Amino acid sequence: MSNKFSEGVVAESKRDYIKKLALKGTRIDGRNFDEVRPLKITMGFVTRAEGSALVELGDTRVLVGVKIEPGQPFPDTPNMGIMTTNAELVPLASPTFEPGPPGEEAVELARVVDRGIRESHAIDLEKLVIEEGEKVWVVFIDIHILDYNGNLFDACGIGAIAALNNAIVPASRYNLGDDFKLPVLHYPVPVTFAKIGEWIVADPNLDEESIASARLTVTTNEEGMINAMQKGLRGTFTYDEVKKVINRSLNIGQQIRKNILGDTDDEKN
Amino acid sequence: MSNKFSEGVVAESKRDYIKKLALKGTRIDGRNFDEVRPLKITMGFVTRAEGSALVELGDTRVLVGVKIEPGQPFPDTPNMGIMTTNAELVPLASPTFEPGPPGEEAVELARVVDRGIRESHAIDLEKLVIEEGEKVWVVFIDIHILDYNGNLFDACGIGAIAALNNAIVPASRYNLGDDFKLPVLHYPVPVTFAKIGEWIVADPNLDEESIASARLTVTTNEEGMINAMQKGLRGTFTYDEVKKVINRSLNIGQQIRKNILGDTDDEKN
Amino acid sequence: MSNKFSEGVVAESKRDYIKKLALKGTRIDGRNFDEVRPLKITMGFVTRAEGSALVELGDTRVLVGVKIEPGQPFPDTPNMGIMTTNAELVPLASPTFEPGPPGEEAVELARVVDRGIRESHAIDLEKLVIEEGEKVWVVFIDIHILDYNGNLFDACGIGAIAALNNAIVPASRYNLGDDFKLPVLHYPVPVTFAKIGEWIVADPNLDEESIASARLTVTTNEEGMINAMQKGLRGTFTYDEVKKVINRSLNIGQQIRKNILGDTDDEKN
Amino acid sequence: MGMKTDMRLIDDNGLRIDGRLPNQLRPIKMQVGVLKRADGSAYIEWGGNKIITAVYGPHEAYPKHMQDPNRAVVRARYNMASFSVDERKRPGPDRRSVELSKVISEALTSVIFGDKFPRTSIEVYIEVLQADAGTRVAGITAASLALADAGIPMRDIIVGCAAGKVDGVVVLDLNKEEDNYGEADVPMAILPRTGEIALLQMDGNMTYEELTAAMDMITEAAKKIHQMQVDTLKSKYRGDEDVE
Amino acid sequence: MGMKTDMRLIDDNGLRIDGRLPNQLRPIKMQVGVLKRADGSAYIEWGGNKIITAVYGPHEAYPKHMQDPNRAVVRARYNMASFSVDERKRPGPDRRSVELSKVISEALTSVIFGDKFPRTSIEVYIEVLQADAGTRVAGITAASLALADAGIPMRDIIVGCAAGKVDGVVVLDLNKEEDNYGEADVPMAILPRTGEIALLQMDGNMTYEELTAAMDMITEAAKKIHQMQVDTLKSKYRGDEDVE
Amino acid sequence: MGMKTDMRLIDDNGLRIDGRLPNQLRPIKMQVGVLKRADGSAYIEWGGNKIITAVYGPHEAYPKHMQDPNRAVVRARYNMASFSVDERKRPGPDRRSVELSKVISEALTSVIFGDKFPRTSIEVYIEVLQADAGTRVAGITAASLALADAGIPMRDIIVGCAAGKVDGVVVLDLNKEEDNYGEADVPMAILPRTGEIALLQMDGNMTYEELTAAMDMITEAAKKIHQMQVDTLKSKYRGDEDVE
Repeated sequence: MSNKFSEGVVAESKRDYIKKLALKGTRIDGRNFDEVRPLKITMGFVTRAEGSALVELGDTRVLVGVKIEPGQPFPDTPNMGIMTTNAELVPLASPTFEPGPPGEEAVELARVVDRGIRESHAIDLEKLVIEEGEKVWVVFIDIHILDYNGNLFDACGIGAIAALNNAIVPASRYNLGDDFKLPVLHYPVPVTFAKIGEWIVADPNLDEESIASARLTVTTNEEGMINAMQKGLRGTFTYDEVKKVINRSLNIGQQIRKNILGDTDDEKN
Repeated sequence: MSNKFSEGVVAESKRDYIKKLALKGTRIDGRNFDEVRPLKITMGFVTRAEGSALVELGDTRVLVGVKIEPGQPFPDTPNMGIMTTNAELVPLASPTFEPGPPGEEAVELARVVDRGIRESHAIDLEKLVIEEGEKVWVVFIDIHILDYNGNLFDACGIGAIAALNNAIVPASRYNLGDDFKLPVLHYPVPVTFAKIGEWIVADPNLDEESIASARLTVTTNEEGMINAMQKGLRGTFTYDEVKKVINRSLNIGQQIRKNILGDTDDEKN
Repeated sequence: MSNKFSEGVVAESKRDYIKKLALKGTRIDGRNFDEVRPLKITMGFVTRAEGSALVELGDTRVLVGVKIEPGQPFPDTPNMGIMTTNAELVPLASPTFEPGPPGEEAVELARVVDRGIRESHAIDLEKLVIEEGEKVWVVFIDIHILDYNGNLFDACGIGAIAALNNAIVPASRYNLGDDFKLPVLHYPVPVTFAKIGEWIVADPNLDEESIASARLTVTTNEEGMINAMQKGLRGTFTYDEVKKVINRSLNIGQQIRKNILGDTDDEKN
Repeated sequence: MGMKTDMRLIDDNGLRIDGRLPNQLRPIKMQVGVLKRADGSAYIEWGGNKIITAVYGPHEAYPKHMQDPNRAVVRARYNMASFSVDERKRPGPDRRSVELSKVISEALTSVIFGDKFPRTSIEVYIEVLQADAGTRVAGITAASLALADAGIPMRDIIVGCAAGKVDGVVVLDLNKEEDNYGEADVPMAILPRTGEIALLQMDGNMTYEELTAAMDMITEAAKKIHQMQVDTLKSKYRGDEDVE
Repeated sequence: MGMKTDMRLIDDNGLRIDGRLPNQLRPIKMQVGVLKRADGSAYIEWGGNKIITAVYGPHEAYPKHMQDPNRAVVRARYNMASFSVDERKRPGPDRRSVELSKVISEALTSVIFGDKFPRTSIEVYIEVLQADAGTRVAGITAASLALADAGIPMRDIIVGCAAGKVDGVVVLDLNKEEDNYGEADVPMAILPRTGEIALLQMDGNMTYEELTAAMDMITEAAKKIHQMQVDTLKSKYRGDEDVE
Repeated sequence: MGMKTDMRLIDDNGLRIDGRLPNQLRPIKMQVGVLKRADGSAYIEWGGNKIITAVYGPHEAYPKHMQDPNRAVVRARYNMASFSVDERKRPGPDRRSVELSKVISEALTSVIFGDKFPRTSIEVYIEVLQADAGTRVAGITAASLALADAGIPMRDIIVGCAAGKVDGVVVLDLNKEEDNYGEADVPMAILPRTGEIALLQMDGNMTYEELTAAMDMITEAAKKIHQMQVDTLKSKYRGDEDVE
C-alpha cells in the first residue's frame, strides 16, 4: 500500500515535531487539542441522488450520496425498511488507496459509519414499509472519498447524517404515491481522537493520524446518548483516557451537530 | 502479458521491413492495402448450440456459438428480447492470453462486436417476446478464440452475424411452440484498419497489428449505414484518414457480406 | 504454497527411511500396511448444526457440520431434495493452507466426498420434498479441517456420513411439521491408499503422503458395492495394484463402518 | 441509443428539449488544482455532468512486469459513483467502464511525451460524481487539464466532445434524453493543435454524410472548449476564479 | 442489537434468562496446545461458544511488500464455520469478519514485542466452530493463549470480555438472546497487568453512566478470566487437565 | 449418473440406443498440428465430442514460486465453451473443471520426462467445443497428441477411455444419455506400452466384478485408440489426411 521505509523516516521527524508542539499545548496546524478543522457541508451536491452532502473537513473532502429504491425486506424484519452503507476509497483520493474491492480500511469505515446511524435509530425504518413483508424502501448510503487528508470517520459520519437529513424518498418515480422527506429521528455525530505520545487530540489531520499510536471514535446523538465506539491502531488507551474522550466527544459532537442542522435549515428555506 | 524487451527488438526489424514493403504498395503476406485475408466460414460447426460459425480469416480462427434460452426481460424494455455478447480469450489461442476473467481486451472485443449487432438492430428483438414483461428469449453470443493471428474484431464480428443468421430459437425444447429461425433484419460487418507509418491497411495480420500505431474498426450494414466505430491503440488518425477509412470499410464490408450470406444460402439448401 | 527446496531435502531422507521400514513390512508409526490410524468420532460436537461429527484419525482432525434448510429444487429433479458438499482448508489446519476461495485441493476433496455420498444414494433425497417442484430440503455438508496430518479424504468422508447419520431435519423451525431424522439409506466409506516405491499402504499419514508417488481412494458401501474412486498424484498404478487396492478397501471400509455405526448407536441411547 | 419514445426531441423551431440549437454546447465550467493529495487535478461541470479527475505520477510502475522499458505507461480509470445515476449503480468496474478506461488510456497516451519517463506509470483517475450523457468526453477534457496541472509534458491538451443524431437531425453534445432516445452518438477526442483524432467511437445508425457532419460539428466546438481549457490553466496561475 | 421482542430478558428477581446475575460470567473452559501442526494453539468454550485458535510464526512475511522493516506484522483472521450459526453462513470472509480481523490484529499487536522480529509475520487464526454471542472477545482470549503457547514474547496476556445493556440493566457477558434483543453491547480487550484497553467497540444506546458501569464490570471480570488463562498455561506444563 | 428415466438403454438384442454393441467405441477422428500459435496442438472428434487441445512450453515457470527446481510443472486446464452443452454454461472455471484440470495435470505429468526441464512449466489447454460424454478421456487422448506435436519427450502416449454400467450391462465409452441415466462411469487413462494407469475415477454403483470387467474393456479399447494416435502422428509427417 505504500513505501514503509521512507514513510518511517518522515514519520520519525514529524513525530518529534508534533510532540514538541504538544508540550506547548498546540498542534501542527495551530489548533488546540479539542479543536476541529473548519467544516463546510454542501447539501444536495449531486441532484441525481435522493440526498447528498459534500463535506470538507479541513483538507479532507468526501461526498456522500443517498439512493433510495424499493426492495424486499429481510425475512426477520418484515415491517422495516433497510439501510446499507458502502465506502469507496477510490485511488483518486490518495496515493495509498488502491483500486479493487473494498479493503479492510474501507470495510471498517463503512461499518463504523453504519453503526452510528443504525444504533441511534437515526432513520425511522418503520416508516419505510411499502407492503409489509413484501416491499420496503432500501436506503443506500454511498461514501465516496475525494481527498484524503485525515479523519475519514468523522467526515463520512457527518456526511452520512447530513445526506440522510437532506434525502427525499422518490415514491412518485415508482408510482408509489407522493415523494416524502426521509424520516430522520436522530442526529448521531462521530468524533475521532488520536493518541500521540501522552496527548489525545480531536479530529486528527493526516500528519497526526500517520504517527498516532491509537485512535478512538465515539458517536453520540443529540440526547447525549452514546451509540457507537471504535478503537483502532496498535496502541492502547487507559480507562481514564477513554472516559475523558467520551466526555470530549459529547461536547464536540454537539457543536458539529449545529453545523449539520444549521446548513440543512438554510437548504430548506 | 508478454516479454516487452524481446518483443521490442523483433518489432523494430519487422517495422522496418513492413514499411519498406508499404513503399512498394504491398504487404508482408503479399496482399494489397485493401485486400482481406482468405475468409472461410463453417456454419453450424457446433450442433449443440442454437447457431454457430467457425470463422477462419487467414490464420486467425474463432468460433462463435449462439445459445438461446428463455429469461426475464429488462424492466425498461418489457416487450423486447435480450442479446448479450461475451468473448473468451482462452490461453489456447495465444501465448499472450491468460486464464481468468475477461481482461480489457476481451471486454472491448465483446462490446465492439455487440455494438455492431445491437446498433444495426440486426436481431428483431421484438419478435423474441414470449410473454410481455415476464418472459423473453435471451440470445447469448459467445465468442471463443481458437488461434489468434491478428484482427479479432473482424473475425468475431463476422462470426457473430453468421452464427445469428444460422440460429434456430429452440421453442419446442421449452414447450413454447415450434422452433423458428432467429429473425435477423440486418447484416452488419466490421472492417478493421491498421495505421503503419503513413499507410493504412485493411484486415491487419498479427505482424501488422503488433507494430501498428492506431486501429480503426468501422461496422456498416447492407444499406450502407454506419453502425459502429472504434478507434484503438495509442496513435492518432487525421480527420481525412478517418473519412477514407469509412469509405473503404463500406466497400470491403459489402464483399464480406456476400461471403456471409452466400455461405448461409448453401447451408440452408 | 510451500518451500520446495527444503521440502525436497527432508523428503529425500524421509523417503529412504520409510522405504527401509517398508522392506521390513512396517511403517514410520509402527502400523502394518493395511492398518488404519486410531479413529475417534465425536457425534453432535456442534449443537447449532443439524448434524455434526468431529473426526480424529490419528493426528488428523476434521469437523463436519450438516445444515439443512428449505430451498428450491433443481428444475430437472423437482421431486428430490438437494445435497451439496463444501470443504474449507482453513489455514489454521496447516502451514501449507492459504486463506481465500477453495483451491484445487479443497475442490477435489469436496467433490470426492460428495461423490461417495451421492453415488451410493446415502441420503434418501426423495424423502426431502416439501412441495414438489417448489420447495425441498437442502442438505449442506460443510467440511472444516482443523489439523492436517495426512489423509483428508478418509477423515472427511467418514465425518460426512457420520454427521449425516446424526442429523435432524429442522422442520419445526420453519413451521413445516415435526422434526425428523435425516433418512440415511447407505453408509459409504472411503479408504485411501498411498503408493511408496513398490509398497501400497492404507490411510497414509502426513510423512507418507508427502513422499507417495500415487494415491487411490475407493469408496465402498455396506453391501460391498463400489461407489467412487479417485486416483491422484503424478505416479501410476498397475492394473493388478488397483484390483488389490479395491479388495483391501472393501475390508478396511467394513471395519471403519462399524466404528461409525457403533458410535451413532451410543449417541442415540 | 435507440430506446423508443413518443417524446419529440427537436421542436418545430428546430430547438432541442433543453432549448439548445443543434450545434450548441451545454454550459461548461472547469477548475484545476482542486485536490490536495493528487499530483494534478481538475473538476468539470458540463451540462448536468459533475466529474472530478486526478493524476498521480510519473512514478516507478508497479508491479514490475507492467513496466515498459521505453516509455511511461498511462493508466486511466473511469469510474462512476454509485449515486451518479438515477438507478443506483453497483460499486466497482463494469464492462462499460473497463472499455472506457482502455480507450481513454490510449487517447491520453497519444499526447504525453512518455519516452521521457521509461519504466514509470502515470495514473489518471476520472470519477463521475453525477452523470448526464457525454461523461467520457467531459472526463477526458478534464483529465487533460489534470495532466497539465501535474506538469506532465504533452504535445497538446486533448479536448473531448460528442455529437450525434436525434429525430433525424445531427446535433452537438447530446444530453441524457437525447442519448437515450436518439439515433446515434459519436464521442471523439481531438488534439486541437493538429486536428488529430485520439479517441473515436460511434454507435447508432448514420449515413456517411451525417457522420461527417457530426464530426465537423465536434471539430468546431473543440476550439471553444480548448479555449476554456487554456483560460482555466492561465487563470490558475493568475489566481483567478473558475472559468465558465 | 435492538431487535424487538416481547420476551422479558430480566425477571422480577433481577435474574437473566439463563439464570445468571447481571455481573455473572457464563461458564468458561480453556485448553492450550490442542493442535499438532500449528506453532501454538488454544481452544475455548465460553457459554455456547466453541472456538479454536492457532498461531503460526514468526516467519518471513510474504509477499515481501507486506514486510515491516521495524517489527513483526500480526495478521489475525477471524472466521466463522458455516455451520456455527442457526442459519447457514456462506463460507468465506464477510464484511463483519473483515472488520473483526482488523481490530483483533491491532489489539494483539499492542502486546507483542514485535520489534524483536522485524520483517516477519505472525498469523493468528480464530475459527468459530459454534457461535453464541461474544465470539470476538472469547476468540481474542483464546488467541492470546495460543500466542503464549507459540512462545511469542508478549508484555501481557490479553483478556477479552463484553458487557451490555438489556431491559435497561447493565449486564456482563451477553448471551445470544441478550445480544439480539438487548440495547447495547460493549466488547473490550484488556491488558490485565496495566488495565490498558487494546480493543474497544460499542454499539447501541447508552448513557455515559451506563457505559462506564459496563466497562467497570468488564474490568472486574477480566481478572477472573485472566486467572483462568494463567492456570491453563501452568497446567499445560504440569500436564493437568483442562481448566474450567 | 443415476438420473431416473423410463428409457430403455439396452434393447432386446443387447444393442445400445445408438446401435452399438456393449464393447464398441463411438467413431473417433484425430488431427495434429491444427493451430498456428501453439507449440503443439491436436483436435479430436469422438462421438459428438469436439475438442481442441494446445500445448505451450516448456518455458520458465511464472510466477517464480510455482517453479519446481527438479522438474517441469505440467498445468492442464480443462475448459468447456459456454455453447458446448444444451443448457448454456457460464464462462469460467466451475468446480468440476477445476477437479478435472487437476487429475489431468497429474496424469500427463506421469509420462513426461519433466526432469529434463527443471524450473519450467508446460501448459496444456483442453477446450471442449461440443460435449457428448467422455470429454475428459477424449481430451486427455488429444492432449497427449498435442504434447507429442510440441516435441515434449514422453515415455508413452497416454490414452483415455471410459466404460460404465447401463441397464445393468457393462458397456464401453458411454454416450450422453448413457452417462445421464446409466448406473456407473469409469474414466481411465492408460500408458499403452506398460498398461500403467495414470488417471482413474469412478462414480456410480458397481460390484467388483463389474468394475474389473469395465476396466478390462477399457484396456482392450485403449489399444485401438493408441493405434489411431500413432497413425495420426505418422500421417502428419507424411502429410496425409486426418485419421478416422
